[in-house]
Amino acid sequence: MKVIVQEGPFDPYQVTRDYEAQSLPVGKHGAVVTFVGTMRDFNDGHNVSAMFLEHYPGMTERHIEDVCQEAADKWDVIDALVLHRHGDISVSEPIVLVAVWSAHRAHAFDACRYIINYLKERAPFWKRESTAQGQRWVEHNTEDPGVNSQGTKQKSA
Amino acid sequence: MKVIVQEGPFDPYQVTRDYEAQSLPVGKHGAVVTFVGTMRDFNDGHNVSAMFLEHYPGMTERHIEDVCQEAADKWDVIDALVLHRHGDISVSEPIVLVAVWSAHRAHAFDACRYIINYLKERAPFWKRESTAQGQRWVEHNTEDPGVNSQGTKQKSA
Amino acid sequence: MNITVRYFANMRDRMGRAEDSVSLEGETVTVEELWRRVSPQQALPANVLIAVNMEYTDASRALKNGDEVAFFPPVTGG
Amino acid sequence: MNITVRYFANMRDRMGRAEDSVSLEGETVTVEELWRRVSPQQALPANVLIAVNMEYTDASRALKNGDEVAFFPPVTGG
Repeated sequence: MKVIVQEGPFDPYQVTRDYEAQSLPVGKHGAVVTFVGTMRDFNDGHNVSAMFLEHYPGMTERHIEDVCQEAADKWDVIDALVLHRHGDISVSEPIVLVAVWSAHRAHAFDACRYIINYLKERAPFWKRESTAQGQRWVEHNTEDPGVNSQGTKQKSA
Repeated sequence: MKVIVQEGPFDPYQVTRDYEAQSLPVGKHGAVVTFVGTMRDFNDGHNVSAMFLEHYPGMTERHIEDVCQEAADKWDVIDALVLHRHGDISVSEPIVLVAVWSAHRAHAFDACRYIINYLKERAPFWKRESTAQGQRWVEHNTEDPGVNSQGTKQKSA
Repeated sequence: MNITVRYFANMRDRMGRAEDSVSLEGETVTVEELWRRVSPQQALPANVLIAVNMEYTDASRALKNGDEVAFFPPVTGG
Repeated sequence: MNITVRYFANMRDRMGRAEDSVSLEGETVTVEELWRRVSPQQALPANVLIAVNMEYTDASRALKNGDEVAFFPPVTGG
């Protein structure tokens, strides 16, 4: 498992492909699930033109690693890769990648979703958005209703 | 939304990146979830050296498109891409890619998982594996317990 | 009426052919009756799937001229 | 004992600084007491998160020499 916190843009698909080629045994995984979080040009009803992402070096990596280990304890995970940016981020750029390799797809889906949800809950990052009204710290993330409601599939309003 | 059924290998990550660059509006999606199913070198306790994937041209595409449309009706899906191979497949090669773009990660996860699960249930493909004991048709796919049990996260044995 | 019949995967192996073109007499002919015509010796396997014009259906489905009927085992893609 | 105190995001804006180095007297000093030392005028905000040596904890946590204490708002990464 590998956790990277870096400044500057990255290509999540190239990173995933390269990591798989370098680190995964051949023919053992049957499923790969990736989540890529990208910067939208809107949030909470405001247009957002740019974002700065602050973090707590050291603590951030430690808590992402803990979350990955928890996922590997809960599900059959062959390998996992998390890459998260900090610093200045432009609209449409990827912010975070979570990739999980497993023999079975249900495990890959569950583990990937667990990692991104608990990363968002516990990893010390803070978003500061630039809008027409100036800069503002984002005060809370949206929750994944699928986690608290045990995977209900109702469309949220 | 786009559904491709093709013979011959593909790079799921390059396909996802290229499709996003060509087809997705900039800054509207905050989440991309991809599922890649790859060929393992084992199944049902046997070593598998190669696989042939038969399909029913026309019916296959139609049913994958129906599944994608159902997912878009249930969740907030900005776009979806499915690429599925047929013909001869070698160990570790990707068989299927499902990519879903959404404003919200819960929707992207749910829609992606729905598409791969119902594709596996309804799209007319048939796997014939080559093992040391000869060729055999695969008789059933493994189920995703998360679907029937509403997202339980118990580790299966 | 003229019906095209297609067999996939182990159903093709079992039939020894990929396709039949069948001419049937009668006002209403069901998939089950079609099966008896193409496979007089052997009943329709219990887990076989049936599609008419590429939509899933069952053996009681009534056919019309020009229909394409397919018989195949449970699907295993993905 | 000597404690390093760090502030992140809007907590740094509020404090007007990113870090403090604090010398404290006494056998047992809690995070809450440390907060009164670095911010005599203002109570600890209700939703503030606290980490000691990069692990989450609460205001009743007793500190020891060399600890690094951090105060920050709810996290918003991912």
